[in-house]
Formats: sequence, structure tokens, C-alpha cells
Amino acid sequence: MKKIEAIIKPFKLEDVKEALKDIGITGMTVTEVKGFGRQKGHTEIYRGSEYTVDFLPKTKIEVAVADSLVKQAVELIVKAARTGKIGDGKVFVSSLEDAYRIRTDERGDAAV
Amino acid sequence: MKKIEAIIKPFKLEDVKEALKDIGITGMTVTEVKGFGRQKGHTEIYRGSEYTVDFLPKTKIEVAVADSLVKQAVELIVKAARTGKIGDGKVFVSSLEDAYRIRTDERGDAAV
Amino acid sequence: MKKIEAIIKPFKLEDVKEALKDIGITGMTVTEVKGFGRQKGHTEIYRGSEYTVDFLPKTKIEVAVADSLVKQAVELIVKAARTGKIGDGKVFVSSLEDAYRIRTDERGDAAV
Amino acid sequence: MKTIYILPLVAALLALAGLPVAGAEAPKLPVPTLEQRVGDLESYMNNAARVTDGKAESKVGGGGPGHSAWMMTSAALVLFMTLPGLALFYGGLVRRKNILSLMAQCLALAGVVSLLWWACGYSLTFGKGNGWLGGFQHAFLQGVGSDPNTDYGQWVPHSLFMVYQLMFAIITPALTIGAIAERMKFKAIMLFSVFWMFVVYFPAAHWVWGADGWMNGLANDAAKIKAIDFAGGIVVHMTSGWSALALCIVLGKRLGYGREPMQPHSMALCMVGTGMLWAGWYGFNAGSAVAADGVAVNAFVTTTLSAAAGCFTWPAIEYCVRGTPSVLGFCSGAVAGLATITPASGFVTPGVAVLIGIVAGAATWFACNVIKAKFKYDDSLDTFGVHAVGGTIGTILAGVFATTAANPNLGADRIKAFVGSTLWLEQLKAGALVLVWSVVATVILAKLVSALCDGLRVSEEVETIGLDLVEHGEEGYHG
Amino acid sequence: MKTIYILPLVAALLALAGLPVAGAEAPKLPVPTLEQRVGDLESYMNNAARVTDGKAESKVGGGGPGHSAWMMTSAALVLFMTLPGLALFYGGLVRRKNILSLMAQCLALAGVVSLLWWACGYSLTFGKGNGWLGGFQHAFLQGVGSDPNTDYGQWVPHSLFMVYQLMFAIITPALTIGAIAERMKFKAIMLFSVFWMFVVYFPAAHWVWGADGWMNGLANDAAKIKAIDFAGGIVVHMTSGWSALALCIVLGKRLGYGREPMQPHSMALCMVGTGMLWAGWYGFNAGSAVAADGVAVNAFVTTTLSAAAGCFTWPAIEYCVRGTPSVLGFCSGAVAGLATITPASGFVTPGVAVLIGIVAGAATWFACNVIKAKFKYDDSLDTFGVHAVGGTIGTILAGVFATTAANPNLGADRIKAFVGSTLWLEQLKAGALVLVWSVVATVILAKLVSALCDGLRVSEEVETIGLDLVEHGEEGYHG
Amino acid sequence: MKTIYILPLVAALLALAGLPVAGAEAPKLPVPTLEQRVGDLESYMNNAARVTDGKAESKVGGGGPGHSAWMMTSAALVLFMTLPGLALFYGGLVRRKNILSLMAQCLALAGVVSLLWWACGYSLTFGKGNGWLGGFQHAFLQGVGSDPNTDYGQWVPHSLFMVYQLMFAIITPALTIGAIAERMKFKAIMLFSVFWMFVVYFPAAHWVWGADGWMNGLANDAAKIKAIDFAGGIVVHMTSGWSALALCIVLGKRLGYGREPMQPHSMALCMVGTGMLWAGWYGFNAGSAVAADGVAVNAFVTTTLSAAAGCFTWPAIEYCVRGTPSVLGFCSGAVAGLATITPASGFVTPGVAVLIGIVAGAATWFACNVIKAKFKYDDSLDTFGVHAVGGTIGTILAGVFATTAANPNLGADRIKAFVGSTLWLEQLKAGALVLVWSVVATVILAKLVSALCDGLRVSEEVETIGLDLVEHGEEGYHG
Ligand SMILES: Nc1ncnc2c1ncn2[C@@H]1O[C@H](COP(=O)(O)OP(=O)(O)O)[C@@H](O)[C@H]1O
Ligand SMILES: Nc1ncnc2c1ncn2[C@@H]1O[C@H](COP(=O)(O)OP(=O)(O)O)[C@@H](O)[C@H]1O
Ligand SMILES: Nc1ncnc2c1ncn2[C@@H]1O[C@H](COP(=O)(O)OP(=O)(O)O)[C@@H](O)[C@H]1O
Repeated sequence: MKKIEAIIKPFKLEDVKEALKDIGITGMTVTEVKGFGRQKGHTEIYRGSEYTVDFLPKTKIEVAVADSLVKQAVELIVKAARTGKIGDGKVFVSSLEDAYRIRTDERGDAAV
Repeated sequence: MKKIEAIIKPFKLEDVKEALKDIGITGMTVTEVKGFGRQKGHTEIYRGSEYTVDFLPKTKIEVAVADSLVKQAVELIVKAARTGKIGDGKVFVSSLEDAYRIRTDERGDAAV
Repeated sequence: MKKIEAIIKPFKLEDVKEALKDIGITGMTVTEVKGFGRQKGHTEIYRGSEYTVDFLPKTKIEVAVADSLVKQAVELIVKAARTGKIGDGKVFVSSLEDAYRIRTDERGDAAV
Repeated sequence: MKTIYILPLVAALLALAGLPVAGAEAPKLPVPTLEQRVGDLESYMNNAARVTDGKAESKVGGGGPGHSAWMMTSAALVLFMTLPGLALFYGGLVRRKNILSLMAQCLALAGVVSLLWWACGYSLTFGKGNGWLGGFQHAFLQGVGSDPNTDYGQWVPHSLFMVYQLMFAIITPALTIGAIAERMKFKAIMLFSVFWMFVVYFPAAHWVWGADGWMNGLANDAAKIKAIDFAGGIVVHMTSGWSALALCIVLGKRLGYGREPMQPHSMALCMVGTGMLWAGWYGFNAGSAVAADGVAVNAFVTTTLSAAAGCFTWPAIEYCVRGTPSVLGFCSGAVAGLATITPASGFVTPGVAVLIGIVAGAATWFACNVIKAKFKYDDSLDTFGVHAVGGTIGTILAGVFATTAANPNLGADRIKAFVGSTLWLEQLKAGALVLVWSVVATVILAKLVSALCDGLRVSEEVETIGLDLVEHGEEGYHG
Repeated sequence: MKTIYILPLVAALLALAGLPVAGAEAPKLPVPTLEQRVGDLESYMNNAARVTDGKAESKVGGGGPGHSAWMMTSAALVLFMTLPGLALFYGGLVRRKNILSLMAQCLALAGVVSLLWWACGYSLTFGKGNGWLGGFQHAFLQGVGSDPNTDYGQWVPHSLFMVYQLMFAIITPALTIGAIAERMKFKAIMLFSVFWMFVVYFPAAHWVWGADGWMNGLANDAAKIKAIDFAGGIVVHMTSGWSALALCIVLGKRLGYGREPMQPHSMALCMVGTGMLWAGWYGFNAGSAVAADGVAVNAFVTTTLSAAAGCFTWPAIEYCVRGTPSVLGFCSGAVAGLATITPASGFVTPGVAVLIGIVAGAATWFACNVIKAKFKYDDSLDTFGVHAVGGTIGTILAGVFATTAANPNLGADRIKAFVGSTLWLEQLKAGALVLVWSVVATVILAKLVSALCDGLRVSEEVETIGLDLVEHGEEGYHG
Repeated sequence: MKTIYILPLVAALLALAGLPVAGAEAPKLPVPTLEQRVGDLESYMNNAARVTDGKAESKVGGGGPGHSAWMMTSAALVLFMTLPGLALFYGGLVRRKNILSLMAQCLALAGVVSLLWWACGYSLTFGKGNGWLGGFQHAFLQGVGSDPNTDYGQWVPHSLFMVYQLMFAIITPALTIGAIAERMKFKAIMLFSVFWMFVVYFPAAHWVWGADGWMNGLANDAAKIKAIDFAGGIVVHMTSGWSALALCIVLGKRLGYGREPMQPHSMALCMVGTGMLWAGWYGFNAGSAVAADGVAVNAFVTTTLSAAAGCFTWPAIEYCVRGTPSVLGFCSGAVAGLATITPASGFVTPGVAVLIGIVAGAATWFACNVIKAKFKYDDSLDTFGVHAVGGTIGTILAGVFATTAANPNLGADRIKAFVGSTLWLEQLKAGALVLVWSVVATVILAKLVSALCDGLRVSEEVETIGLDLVEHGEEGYHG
């Protein structure tokens, strides 16, 4: 089992979700995060005080998938999330040692 | 050292926290997340526009524990978080290479 | 490649970001989290109802770095985030199997 | 069941058919003398009865502009107290997942109670009938036009008095919902409220305020109990507050009450609501003079001072007891000061108002912090602790401190012997009776509604998810 | 382009130069008799013309305090409807990233329209000219002082009438922005609005309300169309609502409309705005009597009942159709009831108001839920669905139900033959003409502004990021 | 220390003992003639002195309904400016962790200042004493009843004038807290404010507005400085604004000022507060006529135009300088326009108001953007930049542009020679003196309070965590 973490532009969430659904991945966990990277932030001025907001709103998707699906899933995510403009985000893959479904005590691949 | 990540129903947080306390785990980090899975979302209608909200509010708990405690901790979490209804969530276990306590420079198991 | 996760006090974020910038790490993802640990929370009383708020606002920083940078990065984070008071937080290191830059299809160390 | 929505439509059509029928032509009165005409104008200034009354045809028709101006303003202010004042005050105090349910309830009550009021509520409350209930002569506002109803206001159009009183009829049941917030079915609340208006509000308001009400010591010579209630200590705060206590006990506690955190999700919005309530309360209290006269102004002053004293006292106690004065403390104290002065506002002097405000702040603090903790009922937003306690104390203190120096109407023969003497006892009697009536009626109605709605409470699951999403299909905040 | 900001400064200086010139001394009138003096005072009470008019020098100058009190209150209430009422009502309904853009637009319109009104808008609208447009005699408020302009109000200072009407001129274009929310350039909105005021609002308001307006059936003997519009069904809601429809079609849909979720980011704030609109609407409707008289009070009552009936009907339909009455339903219904009664509020009886409110709730529900879905235009916040539909229906129903029982002015020779007979046809004619005028003008102005601003819409990127950040350099919420 | 909470209770009891003692019976006046009676009524209409004064017993007692209606409305509006208007305007601008601290401060000031006002504040300010301070004759509101105090208003009950002025006494110290937001101890703020009321507000208000104030050019023949201040340019905005500057410098900057982001946590709420301030300001300015007369109406108009011009100018400058007009710009400009017209509102013509609004917007923009950046003081929410700068400019411009065309009272012998001539110099003198007095007093009081409270500032840790949690035990938002 692997965990795929993808940091994407928020408005791409629907697209990524749909893409993953197509290969039968119907579980994921999503977090609102703020990203810092090459994409420049913006400046807000309030009565003369200037604030550079470096952190941009991003969405983090976490999906646990069976090893067999990883490659396909990553490809689909990359494709669905791409706009081609700076700030599109990253996908990270790491390994999971185990997984449990709380409701049923199922374990491992059956649980994700 | 392992990292346990549990996605649970938000109102179960207190119970899980208490359960972990019982085996001496007093550190954890909690994030508000949104989950997508078998549990169906709901539909909101605003003046004729219908929105399906697929993502449900969930709570993610992250706990770093010494290897020896993992099994027990996972069991406790699963027990405390279970309602038996769809959407109870998942527990993922992965391995941590290292840990540091910022305040004291402690490292490894001592740091968690 | 490794993933460094640091849980820090929120007002230390700027300092940590600056510190990492100095060694050329210009990408990171930040999440608002709530932490539970040795640092005591506080009590809020509303018309006689007392609520103990155990969870304190913390900030989680996630940075993917090439293996070569890990040690230095962790040290800098620890230094920048330290106040010496309880609740300063933790740094966790785990291994990443792969990374992709969505925009360019770059992979591995080139992607972070 | 859904066919009930047809009813108001039908009623409206019926009412249309019954457009104002010109009454039997009254005998023509003589033309007024110049002296009488000036007298009428002076009466307007003094908010007194017309000197032409029965003697000549007045040259000035309808209400008087200054009084009408103030009463329209007051009516708007009291509406503003509910929408959005109370909706915010209550909405800020509940958990995020339930804010809209409180707002929906306030809005729905504004809609439904207005229609009831128009159909027969006003008539049953302020129409003449017997000591116990008014008649149907003003059903569908028949005969409620721009001429003053001098039973209730010398220089304010009858219809203005009617709409002003409507605003009170709206806010009273809306106060009650604070006690049962976060767990009662919307349908059950609405059904309960409609019944409650007929069984508690219309009667009780008639008893105390109706021209022939049997507790209306101020205006009814034949009143059995010589009670006074300037702006609704008995009629508004005691009825709603004591009913709230009964209802929240019948209903039971919220899931996880006392175990899970249930902090106000937005003290900031709650404070905004408080400010609106305070400002709106000027319409409530000073407006209850039904004129822009000296009594109104005195009520304005006493309202301010009592609110301020309450707003000082509650957090001062907090400061002594736990070291930090809280915003909820300031807000609660202010509202307590406002609720408590309400029955007394037009009857007491400013110095007394300060005293009442201090007592209000202390007593409601005690009720919400000590009594509630001891008896462990779940009065979610302290409708009982603030409104019933405040309203009850204010009702009695009004009896103790009322003085003709503040309100010349207390000098009328029917009441003056009581003022400064046993008036407080009359207040106690009236208050106790209304209290018992409210509690008993609430318990019975709750059982009835429970039978009709298959239980009063939402399911555990709905309570966990939140009323907003399940009962209203929306969320308070997104993104 | 930026030099346009110099203009108001220059204008202000010019206006300073033109400080009130004492007019040619009018011939001295005789001292009034005691009878006449009392008559004047009685006229004040009755909101009638002075008996000294042309006969003697009145001893009472300027307006009358009661009427002025109400009209100042009303003006403040109508301002409050826009700032912050409408800003919240609309701001709560958009996505989080765009709340400030709506607020900026409301604020900017308040600023710019006030300056236009001062410079020439008031004069063009309410000055005498011809049936189509007023003149420039009141440019820079020349001759607009504390003496009443008896064309518009017997006992209210001319300048008070002027500033009261300003508040209507502010809110009208502000209503329009609801339809084009979340996608139009700020600069384009402002430019469009300025043009629109000159081409649509000033003329249309003059036609219907100007003393010599060609559609002013109530006050102008020479009116070609005998239309009535108490508080702005045609002038405010139809102009803004139909223009809104045209503009949102010209503009096109929001990116992702119908695909991405676009829920209200804060129904709670939207509800707060609704409460403010409701309370403020009393100034809007009852204030339109330009006096604190019986007509005002009747408008107050009808406004309340229609709002309540709308607030009941819309969610009742929701309850029947989908099982859950929503807060947005309550709010929409209330606003629909308010918008629909507006033209009729001072002309119909309370029972009719209930009927109008029910029709309003049902019709606007249908427009927003069925028609919009069918024709697939993106009227973001339903300005068309609520205001145009409500205003149009109200305009016609005002014609059907207007009665001298509610408003004695309908008994004037110039109009009485129509009342209760073919008045609705006059309403239809006036409404249709204004509708067509608004739509055509909007389309042309949109093209013009598009040319001047290099397109009406923000870029896709800006629309994605949100208008707040890009157009105003701020975010609605932080942290 | 905590025993101080007993004091108001004792005071209240004392005051009770001192219930209105009937004064020595005045010699009985003759019955008025019909002519005199009509004259009295006409005086009411004209807001003039009674013709029966000293000649006959007036048949109309107390105030006049129209004027009282407006003044009650105005008082409610000014209260609404603070609660919740200013609390939101300021609360929205601070960081999320400090919103409640601003709200608590506003509420606490409303509570405490009301009690001070009742005990002796009103008496010291508006009672007769000498040019420097009033007396104690009205302590505990003795002698403040429903008869007008003709020094301050011909047709408004004395107690209404008193409570109206209370609202000014509340908002003035509340304005100051904007400058020291997010870092001063609650206890220190309260102590400072109480002292400040006695040392700055009561005296300065007496100087400028007291019937025998030595700077009251408008009403006091014996005034040394012939200053005018319609609604509080000197008394409210200069005292609070300059004190705010002094206090924020004494206090020092917020931790991380200029380094860490300190954006408004909710521009949306700030804008809501702005709308409330704007609407409430009509009570502030037009209410300062203490009547619903032509002067009030003119003030209403000038207030509107100046607010609009400010609301246009500030964002227009932003647009020129940085390309994006911001909501904070609109809000700041509007408030600047309102603050600046305040002293002039009842004295100048509408055209001048536009000019003043433009100057206001530009000058305060400059103060907040350029001056503050240059001198690097941390005036957190720009109380100095907006209120002191606006109030000072308005005070001087009132002197330049005041005209009897706008306000006949300027034609009184005591002042008319100055009007249109050297009045601005009197304004300058009065303004400068009050400025110096405020700054010096603030610095001394700050030292004193610092000694009493063990420092003025919260600890670094508390400042980091946020005042809400530590000082009030609550959080603004949950979940
Ligand atoms: N080394 C990193 N570790 C964790 N997250 C990163 C890292 N680098 C970038 N990110 C995340 O990816 C987002 C996009 O990165 P950015 O450099 O702006 O553009 P791009 O993805 O086009 O290279 C960032 O906002 C941040 O959330
Ligand atoms: N493959 C997955 N990867 C990450 N999170 C998941 C995955 N599947 C489910 N989840 C998380 O677990 C939650 C519960 O899953 P769901 O399928 O609804 O019910 P159940 O846990 O009963 O199977 C989801 O809301 C989501 O947050
Ligand atoms: N075992 C753990 N797993 C995950 N997060 C932890 C763990 N222990 C502590 N934390 C995080 O670190 C934060 C600081 O820990 P705490 O025990 O309060 O102080 P210190 O870091 O000084 O030991 C906590 O608020 C929590 O977010």
C-alpha cells in the first residue's frame, strides 16, 4: 500500500476527484493548506501597511491505494491537476505499513 | 517509531483522545479535513441550484508512537472511533525515520 | 528524498520559512492544526459552563527535501522554532518514495 | 398536512371580501370653536384626550405626526430586535452547525405570528371581550384604521398600535427558542409556537394589557388584580422565560451536554446581536408609552441606565470570581438589565433604574451560573436564566418602586392607593398566576405537539450532524 | 482618465460660488388671523396644504417637526438598507473570495450617486422640466432649502425630501449588481452605473414621480399614462431588476456555473442583511408618504404583512417540494414580499397586502427555481428573479387593488375614474414602457462600457482567484 | 480594589433617598390668552422659545412630540454607533485573536460611562458652574426631568437631552481605544478612561458646549473664545484622536509591528460597522440640532454629502496611486468624511459639505499612509489619522465656511461679527487649547495608570496569544 499526497490548486479538486473515480478510487481525504513555492504571492496594503502574502491557498489530497494502482493514480492526478502555470503543485508518494477500516476491522488493501 | 494517522468522525475526537491517554500517549496533532468515501454526502439547494456536497467533515489525528505501542494504540483508536455506521474512517500506519523535540533537542522515541 | 514534518508554534512560521530559504529550500506546505501534548490548554467559561480546551493552535510545515539537505534543514527548523518553553513542538522525518512536479512532469529530487 | 398552506390564502381572500364596511353613520357633531381647536392641538402636544371629544368635530384627524413618527420608529426597532438582533444573539451562541436553525426559527415566527395577528391574534388580545380574552371584532383587522383607539393611545393610529404590538407578539415566542436550541424539530417548534400563542400569549397579554383585562390595574377600573407592566415583564419575559424552562426540561438535555464542548461558535456575532437588542429596546420600552411624551423619555432614560448597570455588574462579578470579565458577561448583563427594567421602565425614576440594573446583573448571573449548575437543566442559551429571572424580578420591583413622579397615570383613582404601598403584592399575584399558567400550558402543549410530530426532538444523528444541514438543507458558512 | 477625479472638486468650488442667492423679494403677505394660524397648525397635523397659502404670511416656517422626524428617520433607514443591509445580503450569498467586491460596489455607488445627485441628479429627476426630464434649476441643490417643496411634501423641508430620495437613487443601481456578481470589472460597473443613472434612473423616476412626469397619474393632471407607484415598484425594482437581467445575459455566466459549487459563503451574514433590509424597508415604504400620517402608517402595516406572507410562502413551497424550508427561502420570500408590496404599499388595505405577499413568495420562488433553470441565464443573486418579478407583479396588483379607503389621494379628479377600474392597465402600460426602456438602454450602455473598459468581465484568472484580491487588493477574512 | 464594585450600589441607594424634591413653589402665572396659546404651538413648530415664557402658564407641558421623537431616535442611533457599530468597525480591523477585546472595551465603556454620567458626569458637563466646569446641581440627575432645559433645547425634555449627550460621552473614549488596540491591559484601559472622562471629556465638553462654557461662542455671551462646534469636532474627535496619538506613543508599538502581518481579520465585519456608523451618524449630527427643525435637516444633508465625498475621495486616491480602490479605503474615507463634517454639519451649506468631504478623504489618507509611515508610531486602527486629523480640519473649516444661511443662530449678536470673518481663528484657538490639554492630560494619566496597574501593556506572551483568551477567557470564533 502506498500513500499518495498531492498538493494542487483548489479549483482543480473536482477534476482530480472525478479522474480518480474513473479507476475506482473512491476514498480520499482532503485538507486545506497553504503553499509556499515558486509561485509568487500577492501584496495587500491596508492604510499604508503593506503585507506580502507569500502563502497561497492550496488543497492537499491524501489517498491510500494498493501498490498496483499507484502509477495510474499518480498519472491521472498529474493530468487532471495540470494547468501548465506555475504553482500547479506536487505529488508525493510514500509507503504505508498498514491500514484499517474502523467500521469493520478490515485491514490492508481491503481497508482502503 | 511509527506514525499513526487516523481519519475519524469529528465527534469521536474526545473519546479517542481519552483512550490514548489511558496508555500514556499524551501527544497528538489534529487536523480538520474533509473526507470522501462510501459514506454519501448531502445535497444543498440554493434557489434552484443544487449542489452535491461529497466531502464530509472528518478529523485527522496524527500520533507518533514508539514501535512497541503501535498495535495497542491502533486497537484503541479503532475501538474508540467505531460507531458501526458507514463513514467511520481509516487508520494508516507508516514508519518514521526520526523525531525531534524542538524544545530540548531530544531525539527518537524520547521525543514523541 | 525525505519528508520533514514540523509542528511548531504559529507565530514562528515566518522565522522558520526564512531559515529554510537561506539554504535554498523555497517550497513548503503549511497546515493549521491543533496540538495536544504536555503544554496545558486553557479553560473557557461561558455562563457557568466550563470548557477545557486541550487543543492548542499549532502550525504544521511539510517540506520534501533531497536526502542531502535533511540534516541541515532539521537543524535550522529546530533552531528557528525554539522558544525554550513547553509546547515548542516536534519534527518528524520520514522517507518519500517519489515526487512529481505537476506542471512539468519532473520527478524525484528535481521536483521538490 | 401540507394542505395547511392553503389556509392563509383562503383567509386572505375572505378578508378581501370583507373590506372596511362603513359603519353606521355617527351623529354629526357641531363645528369646534377656536378655543376647542387650540385645545385639540394642545392635547396632541400633551398626549391627552381631545377636548373636542363628544363635544365637537375635531379638525385634526387620525394620529398626531410626532407621536406617529416615534411609534413607527419604535415598531421598526422592535422588529429589528428579532430580525436580525435576536437571531444573531442566539445564533452566535450555538455551535456552528446550528446557527441557521435559530435564524430560520426567528424568521418563521416573524412570518407566522404576523399572519396569526392579522387573522385574529390582535383581536383576541386587544379587542374587547371579557377579562380573559378579547373578541373577534378586529379579526382580519376589521375596524383597525388610522383613527386612534383611545383605549391604547390618544394620538397614534389604531393600526399603528396594532403593528407595534405585533412586533412584541413576534419576539416573545422567539425568546423561548433559546432554551431549546440545538435539538428540537423545526416542525415541532412551529406547531408548539402557534398553539402557545393562542393558549399563553394572546390571553396573558389580554389579561395585563387589554382594556378590559382582569389584571390591567393601570387602565381597567374593574381589574381584579391591580398589576402594572409597562413594556412586558409579565407579558413578554415571564411568559417566554418560564415556558422556556418548562419546555427545556420536558425536552431533555442536548446530547453530550456537560461533556462535550459547546462553546458559542461566534461570540463576535453574539455581541453584534446584543448591540442591536440594546438599541432596539428603546423602541420596546420607550415605545410602550405609545407616544413621544415625557413618559416615553423617562422610559428611555431608565432603560439606558439599567442596561448600563447590568452591563457593569455581571462582568464585575466575573472579575471578582474568576478574574476575567467576559464579553458574554457584558452581553448577558446588558440584556438582563434591559429585560428587568422592562416592566418598570415607564414607572420608576432613573436612580431606581440603576439599582434595578445592578440587581438584574447579579441575579441573572446567579441564575445562569449557580442555579443552572445545581439543577442541571439544559437551558441552552439561558432564556430562563435571563428573561424569566429578569422579568420576574423586574415585575416585583416595578411594584415596589413605581411612582407618580415618573408616570402621572399612576395617579388615577383605580390604582393610586396601591402605588408605593401594596402594589408589589398585586405584581406578585399577577406574576405568579401567569407563571403557573405558562408552565402548565407549556407542558400540556409539549405533550400534544410531541404526539403530533412523532416526538419533539430530532434524532441523535441529526443532532450530531447539526440542524442546519438536515432540517434546512444548508450550512451557515462555506469555504 | 484619472483626471476625472478632479471634476467633483471643481464642481464643489463652482457650487460654492453659487451660494444661495436671495431670490427676488416676494410681495409681502398680510399678517394671518388667529383662525388662519390655528388652521396652519391643523394642516400640519393633517399633512394638508397651509390655509395661509397665498392668503397670509404663515407664522410657522419650514417643515413640521413630526413629519421631519419621521422623514429623517426614514432617510437614515433607507441608507442603512444599502450600507450595510444590501451589502450583507448580497455579500453573504457570494463565494468567500468575492464578498468584498460586493461591499466595494455598494460603497462606491453610495459615494458616486450622492455626488451625481447633488450636482444635477436631483434636479433632473424632481426639478420641473417637461414630462420626460426635469430641468437644471436645482443643480448643486440651488433652491433646495428648508422650505417645503409642496409638489412633493407639504410639511417636509425640500432638502429633506431631496436627501430622502437620494437614498433611493443609491440603492437602485446597487440592486442591479446582484445579477452580475462575481465576474464584472469594478471599473466597468461604476462606469455603467453612472451612465445608467442618467439614461434610466433619472428619466424613469421623473416620468413616474416628477411633478410634471408624463406617467405620474397621482399628481400630474397632464399625465399621459395614469400610473401610480407608491415607493418604487417601477422606478426602483423594475428598472434595476430588468436591467439586471439584460446585463447578466450580455455578460454571460460565471466560470463553472452549473458545474462547480457556488454556495453562499455565509448564509448567516445574508440573513443579517435580510433583517436590515426588512427594518429599513419601513423607511422605504412608509417614508414614501413624505409625512408621518395615516398613509404612512397604512404603508407600514401593509409592508409588514406582505413581508411576513412572503416569508411564509416561499419556505412553505420548499417544504412541500423538497421537505426542508431553508433560511435562504425565508430570506428570499421576505425580500420578495417587501419588493412586491412596494408600489402598492400606500394604496392597498392590509388584507390585500397578505394576498400580495403570498403571490410574491410564490411567483419569485417560481422565477428563481423554475424559470432560471429553464432559460439558464446566470442571474447570480436573483436580482431579476426577486426584484424584477416582484416589482412587476406589485405594479400590476397595485393597479388592481388600489383604493381610496387606503389612500385618500386616489380620490383626486385626475385619477379617481381609473381606481378600481382600468388602473391596472395604466400600470401595465407604464411598467411595459419602463421595462423596454431599461432593457434596451442597458444593452446599449453595456456595449459602450465594454468598449471603454476593454471588456466588461475580469479575466478568467481573476475570476478564479476572486475579485477581492485582484480588484481591491484585500481579502474578506484572514486567519 | 475589588470593593470598588460596591460603590455604584451605594450611590444608587443614596440617589434613591434623594428622589426629586419638589422645588420651592414658583409664583403662579396668569392663564394664557388664546393668542399666547397659539403662539406656544407655533413656537413648537419653529423650535423657538415659548411666547408664554414668564408671561403666562403654558398649556403645553414638557417637550414637543416631533422634536422628542427625533431626539429619542437620535439617541438610539448614537448608542448604535458604539454598540455594535464601532465595536465591529474596530473589531473587524484587528487580528482574529483580539476581536473580543475591542468589543469588551466598547461594552465596558457603555456601562461605566453611563454610571459616571448619571452620578455626576452630566452635571459637571452641562450643569452651570463656571467657564471651566459645571456644578453638582444635577448629580444623580437631580432636576433633570421632562421639562426642557431651555439652555440646550426649547422643546426637548431635559432628561432626553441628558441621555442623548450620554451617548456622545460613551463613544468618545471608545474612539480612543482604536489607537492602542491589541496590546493594552483591559484594567488599564478602564482606569485610564475613567480618569480621562473627568480630566478631559467633562471639562472640554463644558468649555465648548456648556451654557457657561468659556469657549462656547454660540450660546455664551461671556465666552472668551468664540468657538463653535456643532456635533463634536473639538469635543469628540479632537479630544479622543489626539489623546489616542499620545497614548499609543506612550504605549509603544505592537510586538512585531511592521514585521509580522497584521491584516484586518475581517474586512467584511469592518464594513458592516462602517455602514452602522454612517447611519448612526445622522443621529450624531442631525440630532445635535436638539430638534427636528431646519438646522437638523441641513445637518442631515451635509453629513450625507461629506460622507459620500470622503467615501469617493480616499479610494480614488488609492486608484491613482496603486490601481485598486480597497474596501478599507471606502470605509476609511466615509468615516473621515463623517468625522470631518461633524463640527461643521449644522453651520455650512451642502456645497461646502462636498468640499469638506473631499478634503477629509485626502487629508486622512495622507495622515494614515504617509505621516504614519514617516513617524512610525503604531496608531493601530488610525484613530489619530482619521478622527484627530478629520476633527481638527473640520473644526477649522467650520470657522471658514459657517454661514447664517445654514444656521440662523449664527446671527446672534455674540457671534455674528466673527462669522465669515475671523471665526476660523477662534476655532484654531479653541482647537489648539483642547489639543494641548488632551495630550498633556493623557500623558500624565498614562503614567499614573501605569503605576496603578503595574504597567499599561499586557505581557509579551499575552500579546502573542491574544487578548481575548487571556483577558476575557473567550475566543471570538470556534469551530
Ligand atoms: N519542497 C516542497 N515540499 C512540500 N511542498 C512543496 C514543496 N515545494 C512546493 N510545494 C508545494 O507545491 C506548491 C506549488 O509549488 P510552486 O513552486 O509554487 O510551483 P510548481 O509546482 O509549479 O513548481 C507550493 O505552493 C507548495 O504547497
Ligand atoms: N483510500 C483512502 N485514502 C485516504 N482516505 C480515505 C480513503 N478511503 C477513505 N478515506 C477516508 O475515510 C473516510 C471514511 O471512509 P468511507 O468510505 O466513507 O467509510 P468507511 O470508513 O466506513 O469505509 C473518508 O471520508 C475519507 O476521509
Ligand atoms: N506523539 C506525538 N505525535 C504527534 N504530534 C505530537 C506528539 N507529541 C506532541 N505532538 C505535537 O507537538 C506539540 C507540542 O508538544 P508538547 O508536548 O505540548 O510540548 P513539547 O514539544 O515542548 O514537548 C503538540 O501540541 C502536538 O501538536
